Amino acid sequence: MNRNWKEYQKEIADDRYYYARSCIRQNFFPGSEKAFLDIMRNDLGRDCFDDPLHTSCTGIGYHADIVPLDTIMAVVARQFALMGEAGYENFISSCITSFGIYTEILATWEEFPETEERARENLYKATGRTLVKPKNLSHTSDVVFHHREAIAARARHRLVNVLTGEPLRVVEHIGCHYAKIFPKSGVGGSEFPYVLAGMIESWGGECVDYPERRHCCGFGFRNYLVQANRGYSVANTQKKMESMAPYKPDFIVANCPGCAMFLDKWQYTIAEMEGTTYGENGHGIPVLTYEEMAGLVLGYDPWALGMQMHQVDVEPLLDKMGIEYDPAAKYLGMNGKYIGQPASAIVNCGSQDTIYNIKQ
Amino acid sequence: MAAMNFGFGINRPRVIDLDRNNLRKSDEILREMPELQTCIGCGACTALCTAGNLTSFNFRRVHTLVRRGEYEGAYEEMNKCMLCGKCRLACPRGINTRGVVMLIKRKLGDF
Amino acid sequence: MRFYAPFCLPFLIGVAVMFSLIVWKYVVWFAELPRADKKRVLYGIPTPRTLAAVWEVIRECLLHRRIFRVNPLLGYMHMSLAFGWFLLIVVGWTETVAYLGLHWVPLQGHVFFRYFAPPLMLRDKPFFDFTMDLLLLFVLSGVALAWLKRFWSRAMGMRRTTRHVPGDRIALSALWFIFPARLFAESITCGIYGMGGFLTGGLGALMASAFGRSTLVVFEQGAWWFYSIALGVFFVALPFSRYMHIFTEIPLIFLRRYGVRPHEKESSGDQFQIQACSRCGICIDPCQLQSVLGIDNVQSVYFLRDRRYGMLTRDVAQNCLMCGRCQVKCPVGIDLNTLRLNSRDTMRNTPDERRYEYFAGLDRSEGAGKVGYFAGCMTLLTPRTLSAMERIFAAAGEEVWWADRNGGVCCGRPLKLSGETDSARRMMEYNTQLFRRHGIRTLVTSCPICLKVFREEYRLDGIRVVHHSQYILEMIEQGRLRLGRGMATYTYHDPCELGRGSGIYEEPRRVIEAVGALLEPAHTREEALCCGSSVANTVISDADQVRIAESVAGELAATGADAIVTACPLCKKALVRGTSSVEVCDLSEIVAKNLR
Amino acid sequence: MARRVIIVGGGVAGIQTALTLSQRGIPTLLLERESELGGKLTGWHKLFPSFTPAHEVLDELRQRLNGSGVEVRTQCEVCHVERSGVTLASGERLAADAVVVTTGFTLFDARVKEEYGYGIYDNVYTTADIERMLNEGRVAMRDGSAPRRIAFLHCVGSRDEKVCQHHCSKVCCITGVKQAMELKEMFPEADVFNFYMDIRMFGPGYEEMYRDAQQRLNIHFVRGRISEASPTLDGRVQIKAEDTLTGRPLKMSVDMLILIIGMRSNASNAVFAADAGLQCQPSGFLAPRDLFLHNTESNVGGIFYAGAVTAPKNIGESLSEAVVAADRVTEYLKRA
Repeated sequence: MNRNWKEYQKEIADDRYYYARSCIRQNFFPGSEKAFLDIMRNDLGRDCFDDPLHTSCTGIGYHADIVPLDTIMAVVARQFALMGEAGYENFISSCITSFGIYTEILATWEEFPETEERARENLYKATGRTLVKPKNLSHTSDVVFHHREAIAARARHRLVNVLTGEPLRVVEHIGCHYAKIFPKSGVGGSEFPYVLAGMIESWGGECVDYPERRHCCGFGFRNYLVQANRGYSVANTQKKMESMAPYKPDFIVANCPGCAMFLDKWQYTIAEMEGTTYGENGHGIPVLTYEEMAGLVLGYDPWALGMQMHQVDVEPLLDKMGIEYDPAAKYLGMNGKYIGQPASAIVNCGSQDTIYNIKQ
Repeated sequence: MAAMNFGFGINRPRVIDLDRNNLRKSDEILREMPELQTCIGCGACTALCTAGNLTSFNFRRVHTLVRRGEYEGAYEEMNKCMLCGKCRLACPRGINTRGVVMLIKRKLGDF
Repeated sequence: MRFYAPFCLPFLIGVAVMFSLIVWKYVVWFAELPRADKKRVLYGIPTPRTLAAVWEVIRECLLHRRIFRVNPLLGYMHMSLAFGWFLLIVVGWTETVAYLGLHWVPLQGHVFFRYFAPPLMLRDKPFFDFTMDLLLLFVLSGVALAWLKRFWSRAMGMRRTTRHVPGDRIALSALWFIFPARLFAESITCGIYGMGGFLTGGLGALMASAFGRSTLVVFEQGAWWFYSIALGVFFVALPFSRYMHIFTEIPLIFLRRYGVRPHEKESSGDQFQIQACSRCGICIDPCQLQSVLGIDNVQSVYFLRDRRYGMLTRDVAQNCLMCGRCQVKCPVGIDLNTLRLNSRDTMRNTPDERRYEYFAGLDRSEGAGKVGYFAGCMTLLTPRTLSAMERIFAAAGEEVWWADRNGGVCCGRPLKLSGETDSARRMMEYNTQLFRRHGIRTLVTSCPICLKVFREEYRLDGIRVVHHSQYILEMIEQGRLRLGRGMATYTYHDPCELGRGSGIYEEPRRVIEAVGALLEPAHTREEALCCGSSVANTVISDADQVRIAESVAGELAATGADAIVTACPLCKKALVRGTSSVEVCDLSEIVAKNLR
Repeated sequence: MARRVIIVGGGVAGIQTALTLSQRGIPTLLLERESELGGKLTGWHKLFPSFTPAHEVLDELRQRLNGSGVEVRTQCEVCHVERSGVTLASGERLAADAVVVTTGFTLFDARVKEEYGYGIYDNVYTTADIERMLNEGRVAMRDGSAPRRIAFLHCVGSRDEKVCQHHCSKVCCITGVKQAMELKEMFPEADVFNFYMDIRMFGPGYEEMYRDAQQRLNIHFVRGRISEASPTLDGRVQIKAEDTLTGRPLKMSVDMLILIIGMRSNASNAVFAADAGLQCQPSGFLAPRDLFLHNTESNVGGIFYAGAVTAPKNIGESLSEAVVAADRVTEYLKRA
């Protein structure tokens, strides 16, 4: 099966990144954002400026019809202005939805110059800053993809099942706002996005191409926020799970805050509501963010990456990859303080049937 | 373990899944009345349907769904038909529409 | 004097079996009759209807007068067999009494009297010899015609005859051998003893001279055995075969006279009708499914046969236009349509309380007036009829309540015709309440299908139900409608449900005469053809309907009339498809056109 | 020297134009890019609506051409066309008094409709592939087994602004129905589904063929455009569409997804147009002077058109247009 993703090449900056954090990912996966900065700075020696002045992109509000277009344009203009003032030209956003927002607004400015003037004027009136446009806009997964060979060179573990030597079967899920709105803005276009597949293949894993591969995970703001729509959100994840199950994937990797979160958490909801579980051991398929995957490959401590917060236990995956970890120290926080343990359930992050006694 | 109630249900997919649907009954119907397959969905029958303009009954839609293996509720819907025969006069493909109603009710009666 | 010979045994067994079976059947059927029908019979017996029934039995069971109307030769054949055999028995019986006086003679004595006569050495009575031989000849002529009909049925005015089941074939051939066997047996005995009339004596003498008495003696026993076996086989086969008709037509005539009729639900009374069918096949030729489409397994003869032997399939029951053409022709007068209807009811009726809940509180009628106009679902598809009726009502100065101009609930007959009688009942109740609520005195409809069900099934006492042809005629006679008589010539197609179904033949014709010249087609009034698009048939395809319509329209156009007029929207829709040369219009249209 | 006509393109239109001109004693040079004459006809198996074998028509045309004295040069591609002559790829320049452009059409490249996965998934074919397989006498899935469920998708590369093909190619509908019937007769056990937006049965006998396909062969016609195809575990293709007549989404996996591809204008049309100042239609097909009295003449005197170069046509229409073109050329040469 050959993929013609090569036609969708995308120019990704090599260094000096202005890093825009994600409001959701700081809460769902703080470990991932920290891991990204650690990998960039320590492992790859790249300059990532984590500017305390920058804010979130108000994407949730914009998509939930609370934040009008002009407001979000002003906020984005301020972000770019901060980047300019900090002396950076390469803007990277940690969240897919933000990346979609930034791409959309840059395209709107491109298409309708008068909106750019309005944004420039609003920015100046509100903050006195002058609008600057980034030379290169990329998503953090693009950056990791860009440096995937460098990471592969430093890899301490491969995405390979150490017992059988087989490459791990990985399902990659790309956030819709990454390339479905502007196909040219994604590596590999919208049909066959290659940004995560590239990482997986260079780190020894094997991509799984299942029919519902491009189907949305159901995260959509208005879907999971409003209880009346929540059933629709779970139905999407269930559809994807049903479609990928026959392929027996070892884990799922996603590059968007919502997908990684909900593909993981909805497995618990589906198990509780309908009793159906996926994955070989019937306890679900672990879901990782690409930073966690990169971290594991580079030998970071899983608990430091925050993987104990995942709904689906990651221990089986770690064993497959042959990663050393202290299962008992699962719930000891950074400074060794016991952070509590969730109740047991079919799909949960408290490994109730493991033999280790969890250190309190 | 009783299913947890989180205050919402998981939406059932509305998709017509031809992998899962059992087309045996629909094939039986089509074997007995092959002309039904020539329906081009013009809706002339539904437009002048006596029962159709009093309720939501849509003959064209019900027999198309049955031909796709969606038998759920087809019998109750077809029961709304008064068999008055107007649709048979309108069908541009000359389908024996009244025969179709009776055939579907017979085949799906015990569904 | 002993009237016993070994060869009588088959005959006696046959008679015993036949009578016991027939009596048992009649008793069972009568016992299972619903109470109301039993009461009708008991109250009917002491009335003149019984005499009328007896006269009808003679007229029909013996003389087969209705078959004469179909074809005289065919009529003669049946009469000769039935009446001839009856006389043979009666005269044979008087002959034995004449010879032996009134004391008791066993049954076989009467039947085989010729065999037992010689030992009595009685003086022969030329009168009886002659009449017996004459009657035998009379019956034999019928048998000869029967053989002829089997090979050349057209001579008897029948293009098609019934394809018989094996059982009937056995009984048929047995019947055909009875009288030749009798002739042969009697001739031998007469030849031996030199007696007998012109036929048996003559033949006997001929054989005696040809073969000599001694050989005849050898053959005598064999001949009488053959005759007795033929009789025995026929009698045993009779209760199971078409010849059950011989006996069953008699109680049928009496029950019919007393008003016992089949109705929408099957009952044991139907058995009298079903088993009175002699499967003569006269109902095959009039059936257009057979003559035009070549469908030859659904005609009434096969329907009744399948129903009697419990092998009735859905396709046979449903595949019938129920136009009534065969019912008009049926010499036994069986109520074919109603039997077909209650078969369908048994097959498809599924009572369902929740059905048609959506009728509740529904009223899409319009206008107000003492005269209600229920156009009919089909008429809504012939707007020219609707607008014509509107102009006619206006011209007549009639205040009309439009029952179903914006659509409404169907009259229920199409659903009833398909067999779902209980659900159809719910429609009828809805419409009845609708008519009552609007307090109409007269209900006019343009659709004969609705007319028939309003009259027969609806309980609309106090409301006069008329077809628009009748209404227009009334208006003309009351002078409320003035029509100019144009030069146009019209030919009229009798809709089945209006003509045969409701007996309305004259009114449409007199209305047409009021506006133009009327030319009658070849088949008209009771014999009128069916347009082929009847709602009673849900089996034949659209193309089949067109082929029937073409044959009917062809015959109508052959009259050379300027336009074909009919009084049913369905017939109009069908005939329009059947002809491209002649204009087809509804009665109301030509009236509206000639309003002054 | 007697006047000479060059005909660019040796398809059915080119051959017929050459034949008619040579019957009128006009020396004609027929240039064909491929190694053999016949154009697209060489790729077809049976022709709608009568299922006539394509080689019958082809052999007849070739046989007539051999006996006609028309000079034919194959394997030479024309890259420039002017009123006075043509220039070949080899650089050779050929003078002529009139030029007839009969270069026909190009089949739409189904790979452009990426979401259907042509050239990516195993069991996605185009009608051209199927005709080729039918010609080779064996139609089967990629792994050689017989398909049990086949889906046809109408309007691939026609009436689709996403691929800038706004026009309707009109002959692909009937081709789809024809192939559906051929496959159903070849695999009676299989279920055949045709997904369509509108069925356009424009020619004589086409509607009857469509009805026959429905009634006799029980081919399911689903009104709804397949939006997406993806491979399943066992190498089949899962397709998604909406059954618009019931308003419900529909999903199924099929053994073979066959894309009914339309006709696209040739890339050479634009080049010829630039060379000789010819007008093009928005769809890229060359524009005749007008669609009525001069429908085989270009807007430049001396250059004529015939066949599918100006618009999608079936073989019958192309042949008759060829005769008209030849007639116009004769008239033109007489006047010039």
